Amino acid sequence: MSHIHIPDGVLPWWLWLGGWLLALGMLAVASRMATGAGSRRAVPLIGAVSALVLVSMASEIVPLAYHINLTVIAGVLLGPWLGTISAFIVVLVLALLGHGGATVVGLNTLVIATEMTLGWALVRGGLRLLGHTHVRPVAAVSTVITLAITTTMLVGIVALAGTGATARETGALDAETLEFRNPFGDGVFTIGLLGDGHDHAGETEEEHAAHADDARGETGGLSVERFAAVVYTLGPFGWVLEALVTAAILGYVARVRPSLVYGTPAAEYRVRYGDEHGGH
Amino acid sequence: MHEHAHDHGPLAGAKEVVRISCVRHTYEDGTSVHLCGLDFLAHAGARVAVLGPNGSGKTTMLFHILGLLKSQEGEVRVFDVSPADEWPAIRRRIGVVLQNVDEQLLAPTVIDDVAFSPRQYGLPEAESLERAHHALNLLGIDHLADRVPHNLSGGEKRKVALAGALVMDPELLVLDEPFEGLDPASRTALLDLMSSLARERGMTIIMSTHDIDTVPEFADYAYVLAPGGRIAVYGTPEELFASADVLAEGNIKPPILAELFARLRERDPGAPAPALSVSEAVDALADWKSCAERLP
Amino acid sequence: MHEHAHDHGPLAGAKEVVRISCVRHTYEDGTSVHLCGLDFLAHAGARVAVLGPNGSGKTTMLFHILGLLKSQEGEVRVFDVSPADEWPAIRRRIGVVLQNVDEQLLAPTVIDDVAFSPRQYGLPEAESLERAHHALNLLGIDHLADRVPHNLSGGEKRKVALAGALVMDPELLVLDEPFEGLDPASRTALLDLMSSLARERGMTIIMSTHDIDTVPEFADYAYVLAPGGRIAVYGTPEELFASADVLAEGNIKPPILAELFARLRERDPGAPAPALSVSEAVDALADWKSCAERLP
Amino acid sequence: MDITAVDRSAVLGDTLLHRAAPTSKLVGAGLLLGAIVTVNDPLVAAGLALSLAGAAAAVGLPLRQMLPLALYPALFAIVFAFAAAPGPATGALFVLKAVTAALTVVTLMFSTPYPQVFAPIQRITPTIVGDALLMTYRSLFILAEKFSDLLRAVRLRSGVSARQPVRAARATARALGGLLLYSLDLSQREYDILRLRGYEGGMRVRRQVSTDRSADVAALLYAALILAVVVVFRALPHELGGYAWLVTVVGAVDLTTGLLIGRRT
Ligand SMILES: Nc1ncnc2c1ncn2[C@@H]1O[C@H](COP(=O)(O)OP(=O)(O)OP(=O)(O)O)[C@@H](O)[C@H]1O
Ligand SMILES: Nc1ncnc2c1ncn2[C@@H]1O[C@H](COP(=O)(O)OP(=O)(O)OP(=O)(O)O)[C@@H](O)[C@H]1O
Ligand SMILES: [Mg+2]
Ligand SMILES: [Mg+2]
Repeated sequence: MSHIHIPDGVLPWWLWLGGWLLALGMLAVASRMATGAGSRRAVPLIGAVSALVLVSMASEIVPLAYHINLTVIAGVLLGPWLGTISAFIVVLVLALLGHGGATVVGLNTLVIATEMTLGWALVRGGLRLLGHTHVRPVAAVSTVITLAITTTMLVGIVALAGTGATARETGALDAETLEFRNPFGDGVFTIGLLGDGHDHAGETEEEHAAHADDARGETGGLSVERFAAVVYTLGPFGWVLEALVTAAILGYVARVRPSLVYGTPAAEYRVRYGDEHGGH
Repeated sequence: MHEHAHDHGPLAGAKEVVRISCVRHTYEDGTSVHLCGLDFLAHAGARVAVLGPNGSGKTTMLFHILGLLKSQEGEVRVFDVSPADEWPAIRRRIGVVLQNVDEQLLAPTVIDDVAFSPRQYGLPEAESLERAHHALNLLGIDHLADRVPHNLSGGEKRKVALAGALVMDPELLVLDEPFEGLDPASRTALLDLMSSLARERGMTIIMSTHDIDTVPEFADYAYVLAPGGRIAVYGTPEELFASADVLAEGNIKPPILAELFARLRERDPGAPAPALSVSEAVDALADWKSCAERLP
Repeated sequence: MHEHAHDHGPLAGAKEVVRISCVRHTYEDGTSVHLCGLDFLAHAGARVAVLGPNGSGKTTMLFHILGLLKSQEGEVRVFDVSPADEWPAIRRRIGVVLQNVDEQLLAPTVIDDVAFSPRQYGLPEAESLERAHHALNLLGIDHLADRVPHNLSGGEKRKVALAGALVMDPELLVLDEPFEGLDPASRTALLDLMSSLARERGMTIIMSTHDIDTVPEFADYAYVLAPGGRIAVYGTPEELFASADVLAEGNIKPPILAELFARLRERDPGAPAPALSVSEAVDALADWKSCAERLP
Repeated sequence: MDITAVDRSAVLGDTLLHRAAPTSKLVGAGLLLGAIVTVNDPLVAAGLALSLAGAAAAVGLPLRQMLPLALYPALFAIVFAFAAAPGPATGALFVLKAVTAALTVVTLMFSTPYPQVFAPIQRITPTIVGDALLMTYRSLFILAEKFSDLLRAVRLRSGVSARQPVRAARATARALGGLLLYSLDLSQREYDILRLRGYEGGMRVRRQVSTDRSADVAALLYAALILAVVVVFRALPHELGGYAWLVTVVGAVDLTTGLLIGRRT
């Protein structure tokens, strides 16, 4: 999940406030575009998709200690404008349920909205390029690229914050993966990344990093480079899992309800609210 | 324009509230419903029953009246406008109970649910609540006011949905199988309620149902859909249940009393004409017998 | 142990399949259902109807039989085990149709849905499909095989759910208001199907219903719940519908024919005894009349 | 995320907080969030968290159901603290802030029906956003319900056998695919029904008034008091820093009394 679980009151105020302002600006534009497009039929669509994203974020896949996001799927089904609205709602409801800080709603919205929009653009573009028969591979590749890019964005935010690091749970760096039963955490990190030869069994890489910090005293922070290294090494595991899920679900939807994936307006004559006057 | 006329009975000359002419709807998966044949008409103050086998298109037809589906062919007029295009103009005048009531209950408590419409229409809170309580009272479910709708039994849910439909005192009431899941006593109560609403407030009521035995008591007239959506038969209950072949078209079994009298007449041509309510039937049978006693 | 005995009729000595003794369930919101009074019993091969007003606890009782609710007091035995505790041991022997069938359909197409159980039980794919098609055929809905279940009409969904319940050839069939939403022709067909299942395969069928008119034809015996869950009355349909006060306890209106004959008798004590099917009624009335003709 | 439990408590509960006007509760929650943003001493933050839990218990809210929701963010905060905090004290502060903030919103949601919380949000957001927020919440219920239906149906119609995990996984996948489409259609229908029943964007809810003036006063006073304590400690770090443990002790006393009172009622 591209959702920063930074507690309230930790980031510098200008950063989260700036996040709020940017997010509200985007929201205003998105609402105008969505309403302008004349389809308030969008509302139930946003509702259903946001709910799915919320539920998937709250349910852990048991043996893997990972949860899927469905953000790319949401992006494909919703498009950029509705996606932005959905991102805001997902983050807001999570915050209302105590899951994620209230002050960082703005920043979180920016990240998730970007993820949905990117996912939408890549999948649509890929399908246009490769044709409709390649939904699954296109979805998988787009997911990996999207997550890689939003991860980079997060590293950027961390750098801006200047506090050193933040726990960004994209892919395998998700906090739930970082729980003390990460199947592949120790090995990769102890040897590959930090390689200081200590026995760190039972610790996660973050704990590990923290110990390193402590050694350097309270003023030091995890460097942006190391944070990035951690994220880019562990991330791909999560990205691949997410890609598999996304491919499977989009493949299914494309088969039974193609209009949702390919974007041809549904050939049904259900009334679109908001189009009542001067509609078709 | 249509082959049947409503020029008899107390409704002669009444205003048309609903008209459906040869509407076709094709669902996304390709299933097509073609509501053609006769025109469907509902007049102000009339109680109209819609009959027909499963999957014939009753719900589809009611959805057109509610503007939830837009016709691809043909015309739908409700209060002289097209409901799909101009729903906001007429929705305050229409109350609805859908077939699957689970989908219809929205609010966290029963009283909030029933008060939902008046609140949305901006009535003052006190009036909204009063209306809601009155509606609950009409249906005899005051005691459910503070329950969570989701936790109610099947029949209780349907009564709550009915209260929500009646709360704004609509001119047109659209009911999709309202008797489903109601116990017999509640059925009778609902039938009485509908009769009095139609009589006293001139409410127009359109109801789809499979409960044939309620039709004679409920309906001023009825339409029968054949599979595929064709509006095959129109008539008053008496006309409808008098002829077996008409009913066969709609795959309908006549009410028990109609059948009983038909079979009696097969045996004895002197048997009385079909009665449609138990008290009529008792009178008719007693007459029949006593006339036999008196004959010799 | 219980006040009534099943020692008459063809079921004398049959094995007990279900027994419910004084079960109490309190829902999370505090609503309490106390299924006490008589014991509820269902014997192998019997068709048992459960009647009672809305909210009396019929669904709650069936949920106990299905092990979906656990009794806080009293005892439930199904095939001699406690269903809440040992459901896996007996689930293959039980088929179910819930009141709200939407809750029950879970696969993307109708045929997948009906084939769900056999596939889960590990039957070979070919056999699973064959069973599924056979079940669809029993219900007369072969043509729906490739549709998406949640796009079907209300009655169609119920038939699919019924097919899914029959596909594993269960020994016990539990049906919560199976006639709701079925058209009359389908009702008759389902009644016939249930009779033949009970007769030919010895299937035990427990059905809750509000459709009183189907009870005489369907049930070997019936239980009537009073509000609050009390199991108030037990009897064969004939016993049940013979006495008006018994029915009043369960807030039940007798079937039309029973009412007709009762009213006839009020007028004329010489009128025939209540008949419960149309053909019996025709015979009885014809007799009654002709005897009158012959008298003088 | 047991959303039905939240809803049940919000609608059916009858605690002092339930009786306060939603506006008071929203303002109170805002004040508390302000305190959480301001606090910079872990001992004060600990006192705040303990006291809040005590208050929830005292009025009789179902603390046992609330704690999992409130503690969930602690998981993430711990990770964040390990990664970013310069030292253990700051780390503890981060975790305490997360838990206290979560406890605040969860207390709000457990004592206030969601339409009451959403109505003010709908008033300040664009129509389509407010609409979609409402539909999302409704859809959450639909999904939760549909999901438990699904589990029940699977149990009734076979049960997933542990001996055949592949078969079980395939069936689950099929079911989930169906669930997606089903929820899309159902949301559409739900929205139709909202419109049929008079919804025009913007939930109009009963202006829930306070049924107990003292409840409003208590909630607001409590939140204001906490904010004041936090601000004082923040403003005078050198003078008061040494006494921060007192706040923790007071919080602990609050919690103990709260639990005792809660048990009594
Ligand atoms: N959403 C949908 N998508 C596809 N087909 C549909 C949909 N809804 C209904 N249908 C089909 O349209 C036809 C008419 O359905 P409708 O629900 O109008 O029937 P009905 O007369 O109300 O039946 P019932 O008595 O069972 O409620 C049926 O064949 C049904 O399968
Ligand atoms: N999940 C639930 N939570 C709380 N109360 C419930 C729940 N389900 C049912 N009840 C209540 O329990 C009582 C019995 O309900 P039940 O569904 O068993 O009735 P029923 O006889 O099946 O009624 P109907 O004929 O309307 O289907 C009712 O008062 C109902 O409101
Ligand atoms: Mg229908
Ligand atoms: Mg029931």
